Amino acid sequence: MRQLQQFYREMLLLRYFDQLCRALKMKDIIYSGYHPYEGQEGVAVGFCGALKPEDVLLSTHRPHCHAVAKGCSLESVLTEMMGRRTGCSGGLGGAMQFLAPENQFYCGSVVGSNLGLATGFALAMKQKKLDRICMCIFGDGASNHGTFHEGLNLAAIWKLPVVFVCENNQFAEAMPVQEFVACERISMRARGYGLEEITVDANDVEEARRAANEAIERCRRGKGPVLIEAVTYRIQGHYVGDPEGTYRDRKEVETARNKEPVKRAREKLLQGGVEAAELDSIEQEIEEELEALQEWALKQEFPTLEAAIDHVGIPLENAPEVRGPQSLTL
Amino acid sequence: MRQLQQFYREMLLLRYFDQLCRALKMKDIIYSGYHPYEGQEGVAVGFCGALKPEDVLLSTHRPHCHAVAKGCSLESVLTEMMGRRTGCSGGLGGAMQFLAPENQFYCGSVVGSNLGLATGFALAMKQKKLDRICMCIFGDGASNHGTFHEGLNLAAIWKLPVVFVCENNQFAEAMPVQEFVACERISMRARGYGLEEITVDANDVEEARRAANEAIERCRRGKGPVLIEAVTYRIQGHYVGDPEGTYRDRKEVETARNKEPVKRAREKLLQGGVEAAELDSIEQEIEEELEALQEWALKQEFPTLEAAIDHVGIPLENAPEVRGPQSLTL
Amino acid sequence: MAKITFGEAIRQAYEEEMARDRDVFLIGEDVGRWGSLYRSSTGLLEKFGPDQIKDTPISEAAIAGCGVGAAAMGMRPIVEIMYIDFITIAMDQIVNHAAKWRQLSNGKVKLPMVFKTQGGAGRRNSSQHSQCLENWFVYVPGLITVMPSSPYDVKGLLKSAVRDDNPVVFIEHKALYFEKGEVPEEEYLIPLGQAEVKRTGDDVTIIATSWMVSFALEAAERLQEEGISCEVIDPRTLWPLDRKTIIRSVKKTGLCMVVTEASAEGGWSGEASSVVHEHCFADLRRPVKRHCGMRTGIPYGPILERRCIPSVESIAGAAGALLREARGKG
Amino acid sequence: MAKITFGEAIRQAYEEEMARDRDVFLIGEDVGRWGSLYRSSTGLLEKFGPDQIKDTPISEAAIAGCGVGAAAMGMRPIVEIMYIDFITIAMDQIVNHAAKWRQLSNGKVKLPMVFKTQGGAGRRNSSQHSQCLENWFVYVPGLITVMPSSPYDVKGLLKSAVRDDNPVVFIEHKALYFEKGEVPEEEYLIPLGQAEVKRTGDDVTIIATSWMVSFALEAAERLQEEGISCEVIDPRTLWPLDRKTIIRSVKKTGLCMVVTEASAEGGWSGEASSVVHEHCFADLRRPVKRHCGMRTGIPYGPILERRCIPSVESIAGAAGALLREARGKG
Ligand SMILES: Cc1ncc(C[n+]2csc(CCOP(=O)(O)OP(=O)(O)O)c2C)c(N)n1
Ligand SMILES: Cc1ncc(C[n+]2csc(CCOP(=O)(O)OP(=O)(O)O)c2C)c(N)n1
Ligand SMILES: [Mg+2]
Ligand SMILES: [Mg+2]
Repeated sequence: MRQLQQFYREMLLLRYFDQLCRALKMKDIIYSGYHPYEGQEGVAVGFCGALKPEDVLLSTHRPHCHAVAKGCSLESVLTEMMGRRTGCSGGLGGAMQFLAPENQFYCGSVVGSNLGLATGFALAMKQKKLDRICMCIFGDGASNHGTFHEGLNLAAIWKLPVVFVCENNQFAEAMPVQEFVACERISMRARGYGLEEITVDANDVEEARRAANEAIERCRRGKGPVLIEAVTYRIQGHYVGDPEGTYRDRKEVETARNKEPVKRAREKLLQGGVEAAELDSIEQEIEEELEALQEWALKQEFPTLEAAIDHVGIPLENAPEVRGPQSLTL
Repeated sequence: MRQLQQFYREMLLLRYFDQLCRALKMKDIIYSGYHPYEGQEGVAVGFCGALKPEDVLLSTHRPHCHAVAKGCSLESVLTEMMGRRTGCSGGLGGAMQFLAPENQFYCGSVVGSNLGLATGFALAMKQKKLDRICMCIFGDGASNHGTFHEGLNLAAIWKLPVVFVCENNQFAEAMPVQEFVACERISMRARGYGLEEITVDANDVEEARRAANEAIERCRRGKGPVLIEAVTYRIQGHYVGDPEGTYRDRKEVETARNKEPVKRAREKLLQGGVEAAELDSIEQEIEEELEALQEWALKQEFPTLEAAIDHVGIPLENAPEVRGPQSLTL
Repeated sequence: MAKITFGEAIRQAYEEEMARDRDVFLIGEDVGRWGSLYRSSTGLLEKFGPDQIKDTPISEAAIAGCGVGAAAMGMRPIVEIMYIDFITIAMDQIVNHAAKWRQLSNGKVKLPMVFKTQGGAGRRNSSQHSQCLENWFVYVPGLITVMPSSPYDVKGLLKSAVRDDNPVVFIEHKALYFEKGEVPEEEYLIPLGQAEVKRTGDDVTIIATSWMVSFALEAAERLQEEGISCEVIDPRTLWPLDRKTIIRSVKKTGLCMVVTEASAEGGWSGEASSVVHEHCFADLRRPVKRHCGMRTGIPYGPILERRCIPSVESIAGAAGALLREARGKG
Repeated sequence: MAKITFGEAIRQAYEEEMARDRDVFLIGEDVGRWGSLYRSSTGLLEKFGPDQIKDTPISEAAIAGCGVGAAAMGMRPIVEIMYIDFITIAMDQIVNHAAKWRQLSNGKVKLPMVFKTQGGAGRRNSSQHSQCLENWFVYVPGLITVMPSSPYDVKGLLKSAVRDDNPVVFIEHKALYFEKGEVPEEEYLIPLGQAEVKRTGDDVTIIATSWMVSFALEAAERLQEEGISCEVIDPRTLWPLDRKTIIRSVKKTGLCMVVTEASAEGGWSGEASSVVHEHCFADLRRPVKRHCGMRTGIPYGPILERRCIPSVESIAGAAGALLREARGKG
């Protein structure tokens, strides 16, 4: 129960954090496409939360909860999404792509690319004989991308320490997984890479964590990659305000709400004898934490253009002209 | 026996045709990279030969025997490889990439691309309700390419009439299949697309043809794509004169010679009571045919540059300047 | 005339072309149910059904390949790549196949197809969703490249692109979809390869593309107040380029500035500038100026992204400076 | 000084850098067993073992991604893409990740890596194996683009590229691998971003790249006999461009011609031409001439491919004509 309660707290934090972000998006304080995470917290906490600080996590265009679960501070993630200097990428990356090497966290907004990138991180770990592993998390939609195939094959033939987690939230934008993925379960693709078929109900956070630990352990022992299909459900639209009615029934969403991981964990805790009041106080703590966070975040400054483009100026000692905005000057 | 004898004749023709091409390559009359086909004739005759004239075949960088088995004339294929006007692509394509739409034959020298292209041919067939199918043939090496995954998934979800044939000749250049493909048999990848696992010994041309017919039949009935792994062996180097010693033992090749499809067919025919003299006369006929072919081919003319680049000049009625070699003029 | 949005103009073009010719079909991610990201195909799935409006998995390489195959079979696919940033995944199909097949088949295969995508900044989406990559396609023999800048233009050009027998890369701008402009009720076409003089003037020729056209027009308005008269030309088709219209203008004004959102180095502005120098050298009072985006990834957020690319102010400033230099020196 | 081939110079660069720094590794198709297609890594697998020399499956996207990931972990990968035509498959990894991560991480992630490939005609391989795509990379902020033209240059530049902390696209030419040139025994580096005046002269500046440098030098030899003195400049690094060396030369000669194998339209020749016009307008007696390959796919065979690209004769002819025009008019 103690562990579950901890998971519950972590999931609830992500739930509220996501809500806060959605509100900020509605107010146009988060500027770009923003992809809500409600209902998928079992994956972030179960899988991303299972990594050690030195392990690497490669995430997606829906990264904010993965990032927090990996250990990035709420401050650094939120202000990144708000484009502020205190963001983990100095506010230059935004809500879909930022890199936080200090937390071994990387994400990007091109679906599927991270499966190839992951092999490189893992290759370096293996060759340098580091006791670290790489987790690569991607969606059901990404599992139709060529890089899924190439990345898994490469990791498998080289026995690289990668845990590939397919976060199957049932949709890729408006595309229902069962219409666009040609096999019944995504894990059925494992056989093509000499791997076991593993599907877990990631709305059960304990089961998710068990599966994560097992996979991570396997990788650490040098047994090569693992592919896990983590089944969950995307309760919100693909983005805030997407034309949801075109692709799913509200009823389906209501059903899903009954199975979502936060609710399930709460019920289990209550059944296990934890007091409702105790859980409520967790809730309150989180609400307060996030309120303070928001207040602080709104005060943070934006990056300067000079700083932003400095990192593209290839610093070549002998280059006569290293940066060349042709006629636009600072 | 009658059918096998016909297969034998067809395979023998390809064997000698390939030999002729190799000789021409050595004499620098075929100019580009040339990829020999010896030992794989069971695939060309068994699979490509099973198609109807109106069916489409998409082949690879090792296309010449596929093309002939599909119905392209020896003349058009040979002179294409020799860069002559009478070649199926007017001599502009060469030994690795040429298009013969009149024979519904297409090939190209980028490994793996044809798995995507095939879905388009098949989609058109399906939407236009044509009673035609598409066969897409590719190597064991190509099965590690992202397009393998994307092409198969697309064909499967749309139930497109494509027979995907993986011609597993054990090598991709110097890469032995077992080191670079993460599963034991390439057909094990079928499950990831909701398909059956089918592996055939394509050095048994009769078995190959049986499997081809079954797959083609399935596609014609609208049951969607089929993936078949056709196992064979590449007896020559990847190209004429490759550093073979770096990646395989000569002994391995000698063993393979005992199992190659032409030899096997001949033995079976003899066992079945066909006279050796009859088979020898087939051989002689083919030799004579190819001698005449070569003599004719060497007399054919080269294309002009004007004709070659004409097809790139985008013919836009209103474009003030449709072709623009900046200062190089004809 | 009715004022409609850029997105609606696209939708009308689709609708008209799809009704006229049932071989025209749209294929891409969420072009159906969702009606495309920026609603440019809303309602078309209901109207034309899934044969003409095809939602696909996230498989850019296969989708593009599928388009090429279908076009070779005589259909007229419009392949939508959601963001030009993802066209990076389909370059093999576009460059090695679509652009090459007409020549590789000695003119026998036509590829009547459109690769439709959108690029540029303006939606605060950071560097992986804001690129200007148009010059890649100008650079590839065998492709036509179009960049419309208004509702009127996008409709007329898209219809022409669909009817053209060559592969056309059609690049919209994400900042334009909700811009309104006059579009006649009656059907019309705009020929590919024709520039338009969007505003006549005597002092400076400004060549601007895509989003930058409206900026340039507004800058011209402002300069008019200072007594400077600008001629603004939108090439509309980047290749084949309507050199005549450009040359005629520069011969008149004697001064030229090229404005692109893309950075100058390696970009199309260099092509335009070279063409002007080559043909108007004696008429030019000052060298052609390239006024372009900075050489940087687009940083996140509304402020920095705008500061990296030309603005009305910067264009007016640069054009004014050019004229003053010329007067000072000339 | 010893005369060695271009391929051997590459091999030496690999050998020295890999011995110096065990984090340097080469990854690509058949770079190990085969020692690369043109033998530029022969013997290195034996010497450095499979950690530093990694043979891969045919998975260009994953290989490039693997390089990016490994570089982010502090290794120094050299990713070999066998033909530049296949770099089309790895563009997402190069453009959306390698070029972007330094900025996207606010400068925290460095990517010390080289994408090494080869392009151009000269081996009669037709249009899918003969392209010049260098300007794509010049066009992408965040990348360095290098094109060496001699054994001396390739060795010195490759060593610098390996040591640079930015992603470098390093493009060799297939026609050069067996060309010989003097290379000192002692170690040396050639800084990126430095052009070289390959021949001094007073009448015309010829800027030539890659294979075209030797053509231009020979053309200059011939023109010398007619009393015309050419200065030949090889930029070596296309971006960042050593403008100083070019400008100094054109200010002296007053005439400039840019020679590339790539066709002019959309190509790097436009960039070079623009830079010269922008900086030397007053000194130029005639506009910069672009003498470039035709806008066409490269047709098959030895005759036509040579006729599509500049030759010694055509360069000499064009440079001579430029001078005569200037004399006639100037
Ligand atoms: C290569 C690529 N294609 C398309 C997109 C547009 N896009 C963004 S998110 C998304 C859906 C991704 O679905 P999935 O992988 O299941 O992840 P989820 O959004 O469900 O988390 C798409 C198509 C993209 N970002 N990258
Ligand atoms: C995309 C791509 N990568 C690399 C190559 C270089 N190449 C040509 S043939 C070949 C091996 C192909 O192996 P396989 O698919 O098994 O076909 P096989 O040669 O055995 O017929 C390679 C790597 C290529 N042509 N295209
Ligand atoms: Mg999903
Ligand atoms: Mg093979």
